[in-house]
Amino acid sequence: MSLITSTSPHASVKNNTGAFMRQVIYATLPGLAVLTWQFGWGSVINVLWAVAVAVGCEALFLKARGRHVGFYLKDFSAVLTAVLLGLALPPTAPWWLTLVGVGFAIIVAKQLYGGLGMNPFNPAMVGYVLLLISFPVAMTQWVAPGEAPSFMQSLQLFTGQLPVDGLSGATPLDTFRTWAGNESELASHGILHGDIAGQGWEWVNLAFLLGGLYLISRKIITWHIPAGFLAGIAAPAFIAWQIDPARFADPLFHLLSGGAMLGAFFIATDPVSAATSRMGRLVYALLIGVLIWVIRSFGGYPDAVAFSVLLLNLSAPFIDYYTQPRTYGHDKPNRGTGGA
Amino acid sequence: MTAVLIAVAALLGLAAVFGAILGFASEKFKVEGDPIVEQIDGLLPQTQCGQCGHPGCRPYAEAIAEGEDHNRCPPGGQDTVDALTDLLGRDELTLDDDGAEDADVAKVAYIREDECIGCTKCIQACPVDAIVGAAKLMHTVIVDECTGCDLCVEPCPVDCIDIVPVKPTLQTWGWNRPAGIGQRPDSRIEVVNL
Amino acid sequence: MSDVNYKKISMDGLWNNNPATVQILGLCPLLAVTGSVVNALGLGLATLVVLVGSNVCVSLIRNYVTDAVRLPAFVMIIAAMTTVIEMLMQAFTFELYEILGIFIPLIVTNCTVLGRADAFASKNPVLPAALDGFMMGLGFLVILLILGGMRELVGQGTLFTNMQLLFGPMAANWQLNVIDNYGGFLLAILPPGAFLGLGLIIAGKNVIDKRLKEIQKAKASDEPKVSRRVRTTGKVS
Amino acid sequence: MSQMEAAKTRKPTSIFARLALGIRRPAAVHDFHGGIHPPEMKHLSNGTDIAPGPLPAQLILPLNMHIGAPAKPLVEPGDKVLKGQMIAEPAGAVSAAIHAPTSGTVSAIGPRPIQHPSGMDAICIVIDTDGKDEWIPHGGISDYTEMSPGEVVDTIRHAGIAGMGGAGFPTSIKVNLGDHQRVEELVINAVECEPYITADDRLMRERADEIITGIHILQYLLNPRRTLLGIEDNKPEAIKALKQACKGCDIEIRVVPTKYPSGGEKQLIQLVTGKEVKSGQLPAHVGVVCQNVGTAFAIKRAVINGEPLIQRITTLTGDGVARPGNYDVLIGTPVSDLLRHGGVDPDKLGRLVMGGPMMGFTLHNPGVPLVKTSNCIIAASPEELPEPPPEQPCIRCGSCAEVCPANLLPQQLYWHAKNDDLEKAQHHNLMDCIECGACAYVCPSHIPLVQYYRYAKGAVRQQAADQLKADKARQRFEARQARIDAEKAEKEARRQARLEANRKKKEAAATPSVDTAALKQASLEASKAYKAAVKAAKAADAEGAENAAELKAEADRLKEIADKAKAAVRDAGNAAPAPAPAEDIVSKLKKQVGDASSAYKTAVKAAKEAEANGDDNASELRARADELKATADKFKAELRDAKANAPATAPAAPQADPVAELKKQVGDASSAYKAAVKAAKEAEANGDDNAAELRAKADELKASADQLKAELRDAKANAPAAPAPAAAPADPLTELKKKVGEVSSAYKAAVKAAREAEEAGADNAAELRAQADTLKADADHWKAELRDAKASAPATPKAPPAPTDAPKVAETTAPQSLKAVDPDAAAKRQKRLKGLKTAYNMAHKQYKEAHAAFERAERKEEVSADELNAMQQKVDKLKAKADNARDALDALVEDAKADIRAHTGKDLKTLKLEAARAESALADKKIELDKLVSSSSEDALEALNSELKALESEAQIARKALKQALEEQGLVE
Repeated sequence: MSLITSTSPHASVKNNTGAFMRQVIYATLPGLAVLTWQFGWGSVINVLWAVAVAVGCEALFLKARGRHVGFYLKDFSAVLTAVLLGLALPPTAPWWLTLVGVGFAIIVAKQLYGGLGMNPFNPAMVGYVLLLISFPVAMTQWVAPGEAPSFMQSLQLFTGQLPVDGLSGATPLDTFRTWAGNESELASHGILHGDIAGQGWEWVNLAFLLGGLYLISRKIITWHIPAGFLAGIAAPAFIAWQIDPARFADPLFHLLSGGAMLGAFFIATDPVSAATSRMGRLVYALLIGVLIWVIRSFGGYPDAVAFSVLLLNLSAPFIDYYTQPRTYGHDKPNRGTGGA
Repeated sequence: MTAVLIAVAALLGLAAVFGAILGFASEKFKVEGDPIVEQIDGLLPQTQCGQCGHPGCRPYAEAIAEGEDHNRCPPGGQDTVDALTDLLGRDELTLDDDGAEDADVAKVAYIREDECIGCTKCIQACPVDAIVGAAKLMHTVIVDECTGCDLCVEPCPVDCIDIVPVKPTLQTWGWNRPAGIGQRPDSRIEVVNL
Repeated sequence: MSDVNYKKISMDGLWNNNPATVQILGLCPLLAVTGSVVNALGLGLATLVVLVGSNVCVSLIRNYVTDAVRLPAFVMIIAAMTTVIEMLMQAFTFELYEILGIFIPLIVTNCTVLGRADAFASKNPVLPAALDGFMMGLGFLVILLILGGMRELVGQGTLFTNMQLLFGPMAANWQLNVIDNYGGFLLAILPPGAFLGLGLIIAGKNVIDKRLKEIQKAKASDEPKVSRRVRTTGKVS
Repeated sequence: MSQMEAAKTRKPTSIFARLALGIRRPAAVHDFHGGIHPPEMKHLSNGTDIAPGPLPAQLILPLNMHIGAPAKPLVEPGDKVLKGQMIAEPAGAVSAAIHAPTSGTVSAIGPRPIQHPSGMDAICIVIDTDGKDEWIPHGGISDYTEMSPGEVVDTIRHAGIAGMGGAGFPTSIKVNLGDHQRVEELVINAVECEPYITADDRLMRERADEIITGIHILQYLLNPRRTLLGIEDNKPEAIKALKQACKGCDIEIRVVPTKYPSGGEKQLIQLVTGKEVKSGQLPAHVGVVCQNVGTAFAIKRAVINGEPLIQRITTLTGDGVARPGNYDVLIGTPVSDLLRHGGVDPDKLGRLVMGGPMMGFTLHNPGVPLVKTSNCIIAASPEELPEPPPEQPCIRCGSCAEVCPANLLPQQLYWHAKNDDLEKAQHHNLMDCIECGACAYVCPSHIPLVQYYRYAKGAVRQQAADQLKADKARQRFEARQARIDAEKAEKEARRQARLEANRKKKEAAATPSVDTAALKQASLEASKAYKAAVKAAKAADAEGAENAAELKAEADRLKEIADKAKAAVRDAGNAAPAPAPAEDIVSKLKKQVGDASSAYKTAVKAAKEAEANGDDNASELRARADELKATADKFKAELRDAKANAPATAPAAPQADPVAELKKQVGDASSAYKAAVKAAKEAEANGDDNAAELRAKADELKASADQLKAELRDAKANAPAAPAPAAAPADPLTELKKKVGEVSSAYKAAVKAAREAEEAGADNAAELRAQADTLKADADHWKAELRDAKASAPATPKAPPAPTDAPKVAETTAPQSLKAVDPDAAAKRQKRLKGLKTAYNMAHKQYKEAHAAFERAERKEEVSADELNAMQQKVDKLKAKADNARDALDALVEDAKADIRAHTGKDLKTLKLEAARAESALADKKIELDKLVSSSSEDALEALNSELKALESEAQIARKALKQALEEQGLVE
């Protein structure tokens, strides 16, 4: 007879990291569905392709680093990264764009830093930013609303056989940035009238919101980051809109356009690269939101989730430095890290 | 031409002024003494074993302060080397344990008393006075004071001193570090008496 | 310092103590101007000349400058050398001078130059100092060239564009179009590309060093180990 | 709530939580951060009544079932014990007594596997039960208020009660706070928050009355302002029973929501009082005392019924047993017996846990005993508590931080512990972790977080211990260094003084020559040693070491020496500058010879090695060695010459002082002669041509030496004549003794002189002999007088060592030793030992002398072979005699050692070890105490003080025992 000897506790939750990740992936499904509905099959193709690339790169580099490939692949973190990046890319993205982005995300942003749990930056966002900087044209061409391409067209776009130009149009955020203050132009683009945040976009964002609420209800994420994130966008947007509604979009527009909900519930909540404590996460997310609004309103790029998240990833240790909780039995919360 | 001369003169003037300031400062704020030795000595394990090539820890600390490599302390292990690297801001070194025994386990000397002839040679050799005894009477090691430096082994004419690893007691026992990522943290043991 | 190990000085500059990959000095120009081979070459050569010149000058005056004022003196020498180079470039390679812009005067602040002046030239005779300056400069130049080549290749798909800026009209057709119809990879041209490239170069160097060390270790392990133990106290009789 | 209290009370967690609390719960119940809700699994065991446990064949009682010092056994193997008999008493303040749980025989006291996660052994008392379960006479007191609180505390202490909730802190200390400490709240812990465990639940349901009585006793002892009983809302029946039992009493029952770990002491205090205990402090600091319901029950049994703590309610649960439930088990029952009692199925057993699933530990061996703190045994099937999955990378999800009751950042702690970054881990309050396991329970990556923290905590403690040890080693090393330097300096100073004296003497005749350089050197060394000593003393002082004063004294002494040395230098400087000391050719040559021959030896060795290895340069090496040999020989020859020439100058200078000076001359002359002889011999051996010359010189020297010797003899013989007679003894004994000594030494000198004269064939030999005889008569006379005087003086102060003390000490140190030492035998042995020693010394001396004479004779070559043979025989005989004496002495010493072993039950080594250990423990404790004086509370100080005292007496006993054992056997040097 043999007995197990181990340290306490002897019981634990049945959950595991892989299951966590899978839950997050499931929660993106409504968003993916709406994206497909609004913009065609491009997103689905992209996501699948991204997953294949990610798993391949991950396996390759795990092997190169002498790690147990099967064990690490089971945590589904590479898949999640691929899904998030695939969702963030325009549906018109050709295969090589996804390949470069996902490869960079997995190899440089994750594995070179030591794999899961060691990456200081959100890998998906690193890949996204890389693509945005290197291929600004391809990255800002979205399918014009209401003109969702057929499956075959999407496939042709993916393989590069069909030029993007014919189908693409600017996103509402882009349009607003270009024509801010010019009411007639904005009206002609259907932003001020009709749908709340440009055709299709509010549905996409609502779908991601739904998925996010599911995650909170399953206690996969806490409310701190999404709440801070959305408040960070909405508060300055509201103030500015009150001051000059012609120049600044209303908060609802901000919350329901671009990658706001995807960022709030799926990107910024990546725990590895976020701040540590509850308070820290609140501050972290709030600053991301503010930064997004600032870049959207005054910056050169139409959307800013990726930049903001990366910048705050960079500041997360600094936030942690000041936001440690007060341990039971101590008068004051700790400051600092306790070492060089 | 005058412009060049003016420029040269100005530069020379500046050089003279700054040179004077710097020279004055270097005399005025000279650092006396070398408190670093104390800090280095504080990090060394004080086994006084001499494996670094110096007679005792403090002499080695002084040698380190004067530029000797700080990786020659086998009893301190890599941890001490790293701590010294931090303290001194020098290049990282790996432990140079040429000719030294493995130092990971704490050890103490043990005298097999039946064989001890009471020659007091080990007492003279012990750097921390951890051996008690008198001439022609058997000696014994005060375990709490012994640093396990094994300097007493060689002088013993009858080879009755062993260096034995310190066994953990219930008081000193501690949990192991878990095996790490990818490993199960438990183990199995066979049980017969049930 | 009677017998100078010239081989060691050369190896230090080129490999063992390379300013860019080991000392990680002079990053500012290294990262800023390596967008193309010609930029890298231009700045690398300028730095090399400054390094040699400053090392020689510093070595010449090394016995006459007191410790306290040595740094200002060195800086002044380096500044003078740099100004000379700047004027020369302005005279002969004006377009390149325009492109490199501020980075030529910034050679003054390149830590490699001051570092070598202080660490080597101020303690060694003229000849070794000159050699050290040359080899360090060469090491720096080589890394600049590799990085410039990498970035140009990845970013634009070409090599040796615009070499005429440095070598005159005869170099106008040196350009190689390695990849035709290349879309361009902006990141490589932008500063982050320089960081990534340098990181890869350093990593590659470390890998090679590690291999070499292992080989050396395998050779050295046959040698007997010698205890350097001493008695701390007491007498052993 | 008073203002003070409001200030003390710290509201927990966020505004939201507080809002939520305000709405959902009664204001009296607070909340703590985090917590989890694992499946309770209590239904397995709480359905049945408490059943009696098994009566095993053997009970194993570890001496440390509680926190603090292990108890001291009062019984020995073979003793019969009755149920409730105290078999081990508390050792020191923080300790608890142990009682026999049933009647039987003590079969062993020794190491057995115990209830510890390490699976290690500890000393246990093993009782073979007799099945009669026979009580020792006992009885309690129905009205405890008749006793003073102090008496009640004593009762609790003697009943061996230690915290039954799990920690096992001796209860008598917790309820005896002293008058200066006001207890605001007495908190009774009835939470039992861990899954599976239902021992307290059942206890409360069935024995609520007794628990309430126990609480009343606690109230009597502590006199708290209010008493709060915290219980989780998942035990409705227990709540009902308690409410019923304490109708109308002043115990407030606070029902807290079910959440793990509400039962943690600090968590419960926060729940029911809202107070937070500061990190590193005890609940008593905020005026709270917390006791478990089980403890309250045990107190009632001890005080009212007079029953010590010999049994407890233990939950046996898990899918591995057929009859899970709560059992009233005897303490010391092996777990395997209880398992069998509960119908264990070994095939279904996958993990055996003592304690709860959250904080308990797995057992390595079912043979370990149940102890006072064992509240639960989980015999879990592999499905129930499955093997933990492999550790995955931390994704910093923060689940752990959400549930941590101490509001730590477990993921950061994990990170630092994993990287051995102890400093950072401590910065993140590693030491405030209560190891509740909530974090590891929720971790999706299944990281064994608690093990990481325990590992890091152990490493922190180890680091502190290492640092302490290193500091101590440094101190000892420096003290030793200072001592050695001091000794060296002293020696040097003495040597210098001697040289100085010699030189001064010489100055009388020749030009004064003072070796200023050497003096300066000596002075320098002396002052260096002094400085080192001062430094060491300062360091010791700063660190508060106990040997500081000693070191200071040493330093002072050294200072004196240094001053002296300095003065000598000054004097030397004042004296006329001496001519450079004559080049000592001989010593220089000696050194050269030494160098050359060592070089030669090395060369030979190298050559040999080379030969052995078959190197081709072997012959070359050999040649080099030969060359070196030649050099060495040359030097040697030179040295010989020099030596032969040198002594010629030695004897000279007429002497003013008599015997001493003569002696010195004789010594010089004879050593010169010896050197010359040696030189001559060597020369002969080498066949040098100046051998004959050397020999002649040696003979010459011999003659002069002999002459000097004769002179010395005369002088000696004349000398003692003066002091011998005369001088009436003013004071009786001492004066007499002195006289006897003087006379007999004079006699001895005379005899020696006579013998020497006889040997040398001097003509005044007979005269000398006669003189010696007179002296002998004189000496005898004085001796007789001394004897008389001694006999008349009745109370001589120096009697043989008082034998009355000895057995007592032996008893205290070794209670199991059966008989005391026979003082007569010891004295006899001592006498014999002395005798033997003298005999051996004499024999050895004779042998040595004979041997020397023999060698002399051999050298002279004048003595016939027969005579030589005879001498040889004599030498051999004497040697044999000396050897015999030596053997006898050795045998006796061995005997003595064996005796010590027999008498004290320990051998000499153990005694010595014990003494040394006790001393060092004492020293450690003193240091600890000093450290604590500034920082810690009075309680801790008191405890330490008493411990210190105990150690002190222990050290004294050990010291005494060692000394006595040595003395008894006459082994003292």
